[in-house]
Amino acid sequence: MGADVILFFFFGGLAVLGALSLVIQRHPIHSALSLILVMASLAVLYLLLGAEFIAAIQIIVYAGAIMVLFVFVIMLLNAGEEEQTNLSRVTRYIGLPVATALLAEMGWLLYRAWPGDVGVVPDRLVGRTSAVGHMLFKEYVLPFELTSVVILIAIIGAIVLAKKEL
Amino acid sequence: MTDWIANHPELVIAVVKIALLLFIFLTAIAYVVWFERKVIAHIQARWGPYRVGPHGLLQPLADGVKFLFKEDIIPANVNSRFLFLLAPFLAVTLALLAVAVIPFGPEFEIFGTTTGFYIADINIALLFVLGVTSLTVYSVALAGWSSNSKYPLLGALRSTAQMVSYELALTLSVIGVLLLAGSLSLREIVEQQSGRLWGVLPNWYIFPQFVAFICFFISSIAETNRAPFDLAEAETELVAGFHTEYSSMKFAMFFLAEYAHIFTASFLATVLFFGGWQSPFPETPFWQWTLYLPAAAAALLGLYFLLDTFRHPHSTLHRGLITLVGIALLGVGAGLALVPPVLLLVQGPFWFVLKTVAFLFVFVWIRATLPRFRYDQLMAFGWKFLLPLAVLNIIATSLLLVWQAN
Amino acid sequence: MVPVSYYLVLSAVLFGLGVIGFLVKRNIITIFMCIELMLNAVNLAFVAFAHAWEALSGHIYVFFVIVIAAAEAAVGLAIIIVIFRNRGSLNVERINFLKW
Amino acid sequence: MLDLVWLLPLVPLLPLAGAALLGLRGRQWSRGEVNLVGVGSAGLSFGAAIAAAVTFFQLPLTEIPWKFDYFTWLEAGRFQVQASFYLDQLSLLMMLVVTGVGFLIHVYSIGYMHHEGGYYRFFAYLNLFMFFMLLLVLAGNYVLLFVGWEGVGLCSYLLIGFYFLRESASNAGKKAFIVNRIGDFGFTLALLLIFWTFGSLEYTNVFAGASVMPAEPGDWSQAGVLTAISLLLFTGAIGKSAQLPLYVWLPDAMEGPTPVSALIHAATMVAAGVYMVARSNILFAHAPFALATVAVIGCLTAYFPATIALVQNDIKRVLAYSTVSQLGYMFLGLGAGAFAAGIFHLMTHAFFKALLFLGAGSVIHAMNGQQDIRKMGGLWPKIRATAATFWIAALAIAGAPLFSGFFSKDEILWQTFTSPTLRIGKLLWLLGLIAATMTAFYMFRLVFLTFHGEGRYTPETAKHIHESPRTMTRPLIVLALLSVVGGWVGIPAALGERVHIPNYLEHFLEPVFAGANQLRPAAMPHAHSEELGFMGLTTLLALAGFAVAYSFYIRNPELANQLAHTFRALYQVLVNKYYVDEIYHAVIVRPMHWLSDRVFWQAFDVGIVDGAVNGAAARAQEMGAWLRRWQSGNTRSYGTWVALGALAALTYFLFGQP
Repeated sequence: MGADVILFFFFGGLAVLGALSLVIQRHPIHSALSLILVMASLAVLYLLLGAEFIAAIQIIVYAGAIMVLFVFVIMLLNAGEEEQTNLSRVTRYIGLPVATALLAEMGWLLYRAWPGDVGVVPDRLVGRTSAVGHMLFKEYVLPFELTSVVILIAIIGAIVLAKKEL
Repeated sequence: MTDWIANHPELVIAVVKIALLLFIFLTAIAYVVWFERKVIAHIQARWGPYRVGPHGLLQPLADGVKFLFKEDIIPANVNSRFLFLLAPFLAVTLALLAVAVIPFGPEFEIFGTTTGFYIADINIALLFVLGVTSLTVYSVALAGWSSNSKYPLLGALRSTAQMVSYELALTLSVIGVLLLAGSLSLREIVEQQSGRLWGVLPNWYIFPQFVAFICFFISSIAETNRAPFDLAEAETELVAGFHTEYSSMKFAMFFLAEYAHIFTASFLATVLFFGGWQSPFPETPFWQWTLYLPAAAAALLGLYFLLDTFRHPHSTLHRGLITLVGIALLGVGAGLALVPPVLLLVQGPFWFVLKTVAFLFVFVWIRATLPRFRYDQLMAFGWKFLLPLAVLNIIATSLLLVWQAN
Repeated sequence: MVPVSYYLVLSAVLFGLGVIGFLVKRNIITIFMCIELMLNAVNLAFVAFAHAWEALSGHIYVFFVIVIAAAEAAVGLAIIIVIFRNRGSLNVERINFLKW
Repeated sequence: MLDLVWLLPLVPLLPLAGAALLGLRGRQWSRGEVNLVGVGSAGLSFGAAIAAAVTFFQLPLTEIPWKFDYFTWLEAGRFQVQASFYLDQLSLLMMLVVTGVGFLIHVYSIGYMHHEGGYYRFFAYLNLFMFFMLLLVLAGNYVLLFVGWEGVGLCSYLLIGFYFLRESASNAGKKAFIVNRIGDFGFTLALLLIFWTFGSLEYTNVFAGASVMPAEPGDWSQAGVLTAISLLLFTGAIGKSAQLPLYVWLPDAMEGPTPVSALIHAATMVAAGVYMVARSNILFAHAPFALATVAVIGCLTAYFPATIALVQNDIKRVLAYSTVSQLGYMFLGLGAGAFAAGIFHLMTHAFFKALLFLGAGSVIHAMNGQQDIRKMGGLWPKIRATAATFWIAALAIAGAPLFSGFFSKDEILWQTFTSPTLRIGKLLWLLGLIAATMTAFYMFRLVFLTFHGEGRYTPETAKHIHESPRTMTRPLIVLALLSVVGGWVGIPAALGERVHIPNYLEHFLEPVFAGANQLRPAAMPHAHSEELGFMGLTTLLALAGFAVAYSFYIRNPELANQLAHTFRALYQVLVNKYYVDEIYHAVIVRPMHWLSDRVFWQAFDVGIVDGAVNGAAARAQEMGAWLRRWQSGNTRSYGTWVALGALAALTYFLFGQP
């Protein structure tokens, strides 16, 4: 049993735990922290999968920027415990069974589709940063530029929305 | 078990290195505090710490002891005890984490395995550092929020916003260096900076990337929440900012973290712009004598101490201590001079430390000199000046590279 | 040596938990976070596939997903702030203007 | 170099431009400017028409009829309509008549409308009418002709209702419009049928197609499509040209200003039907039955309105009925197959009937709006110019020798008598003869009651009586001249031989009706002496009518009243115009009213249409109410649905596929 297996199960378990606590926690900030935990452990898994660049931006962008934004907003609105209302009967009676069924089916489908023989080679560095860079700026340069436009729009939208008086 | 260890010497070395580094680093931090107080005092024409030990050299110890024995208060109605406690630990952990990838010197052979003056040499070291620094925001935010008190909250909001916005400038200013080095590994970046620029100057990125360095340095000051960007703990407005409610060791941890960040910033500046462990002098035979500089430095320091024993009125205890230290330093200098391999080994760290200390001094110097920003000024400066500057630098650099390529 | 399918199942589990969270939670911010969780699960799947087929494009997609997630977070949170300002509540069950 | 391609469009477009200018800007203009634009455009158009005529005469015979497609107006599969102009002798003649008479009447209107409100509006309508009429005349296909056809209808409606504040006026306008609809319905069907038969509506194609078809038998039981087409076209003509049984709108149309009556309801528009039938002569020639129908209708129309005209007392109404009966003559001529004669009469009639109306207008003008001839009399010395020209016109229409009406009417009667196609030609001829006599009678009755005998007007009117201004009298004189000499272009051969004047008009129109004339079996030979005899007869009868009128209304005016007393019933019938309006009202209008009110509105519209509409709305509402329960506005519920969908999709992938 190699180190990678241990790492996988440790951080995979951590991720699952984080996701669970994200769902279970009543307070948004706890949920946010659990989500950060999930992301961090996912970053480790990315490293195991040889995606160092993705791992890095997972931390920098997701954990370091997006989630900061979440925490920031939670603090700003000083959001307290979420109140327990049950106005949606649909969700109450259909929702959870459906979701669990979905979970099970997906798991099984993926498992069935990917028998265990395809293994993860620990030292197969697929996502070397330079390689990603080359691909990004050669084949995917147009989408890349488009994302910049998307971000610009997002910035403007955010400003317009958050501005107190227009 | 033992043979397993024997089969994996790198693990042993790693553990040893970690322990060593932690010890040195923490001590260093403690003494940086002393250093800062001293420098500021002298800038303000004071003596600064003087009582505890000669020249207050034992002050850090005293402070540490004091922190340890203070009552550990947790305010009654914190939002969440867990987070309230988590915040300082997070701060320290992240602060120390960043140091793991800093190369203090070149690789060398020991016990038949090559290793270097670093804990880990990963090929995305820079991204790692940036990631870790980006996470430090949480400690501040959580501390401020969980204290459930207005000053911390405001301070936390401020510094969160500030760190997030200056992180952009920081990252972008680094990219210029990356373009030149073509690598994310700090070690490679340093090695890229070997050689000469036009024969005379050391080939450090400070020269081609001067603008980037300015951006980097300013924004790293902002990142570390230090003067003149220390609005998060602006005493006049917010008491002590996000850690107002913290006391004793928890407060000490924030303290620690802050200085650790100063170190990290200095390290990065050294590595990225000042050729890391590389000596400023060429390796031509004429400059061979510069190899003895470390020895000379140690020796001179020892001599200074010995001289000091007579210069100033000291208690006997102090006098004794100083003499011992002086003699020890002299011995070190002599030893270095006499044992060439050790001398060679020390070269890298010596220069690295020298450069770092210079940066630390600049940090302190700035704090002692400049007044504090107003918040809007801070934001405007970050977004409207530094960020565009960094972007322009990137554009210019890439254009330059393209031009060189053909 | 860990089979790729493990990673896939993990991502499925995370995704499912995201869905459940989306349905269970009332706080709009938390729901938003659940969405992020789902995105992350998908990313994991992408990376796993990329590893299995040594196809870098998987990473590119993850990159784009992250970028879009960032933009989405910016706008979404701005919207949330506005909603809170107008309704004084973050409970989605109280935010049903859509109905009329 | 004058070229029809650009010259001909000017003729209709100038009045259109005038109408547009007047309609859009006229309100702000002074009368002078309105005259300049309104009358000027008409005059320019007349000039253009003359220029066009000149160029036309220079064309080599091979290029006649001249046709030019300006652009494709409509296109839908096989259905294609060109915006094309078609100029041959017939349309040339019509164009000249329309522009010429139109111009004169424009000039006349300056004086007549001087005191009226809506001055610019009047001229705008008049110009618009000119445009549509010319479009009708010059059209190169039936669709364009139909456009003009409807356009003149519109203008006539607008002008009849010119004094729209008077209810009778607006009613009259509506009546004209609605009655015309009936005819136009037939016309539309005719167009459809034509397209169905010939696959095109361009004159050239239609006529070409028709000329190669065999003539259809006269017996209606075996009549073919051409007969149907012709009859339907003629229905349109009945409506437009006020033939039996749709003539009722024309007398009421007299509610409009007198110049309008002159231009539209005497000279040009009502003649459109005649023109159209003549234009389609080739079709009619192939459908003897239709031709016979035309003749019969025409003859009856010539006869009955004449009888009504005998006893009318409104000066304009008398003229209106006489117009109807004269139109009847024209159709009689066409029906007899003598298209040239019909057109000839159209032309002369245009002259003298316009003259009569304008004269009447002048009289009314003098009498300060008084129209009842019983309150006139002895105006002769006061308004000489008007009286003189009116006399000339009366002589012309009554068929006094050497006057224009004499030739044209005789031509028609003679052609009817000798027509080889009409089986009942003799009978029709007889009726026509009687009608002619009556014409003479009522015309002179009108003249005498108006201008002679002692004045029966009130003193205050007396003070007002005066001769009309030059702008009114000049056109009268010109028209008088035309009514005298207008007939000399068509002197019948019988007479012409003796004075060595050929029948110019007939030769001129020869090519137009060539195709039709070929089909006509040669008329049974008649000695010219015979024809001369007939002329003498008609002259005598006209003279008789004159004499009777004289004895009644000059010698001893009581005689008329005694006569009216003895034949009270007949008199009443005539005065009430055979109660036609009442009959129509009872037979058509009231049932229609009931139908519309009860069935179409209350039953169909309210019940079914509204029911359907409201029902649809209600269903939609219910469905919306039902769907709304899904639209809970609760994000979590929506999420549930999404998840359900995802589950379904996944399940399909898992189990759905083989």
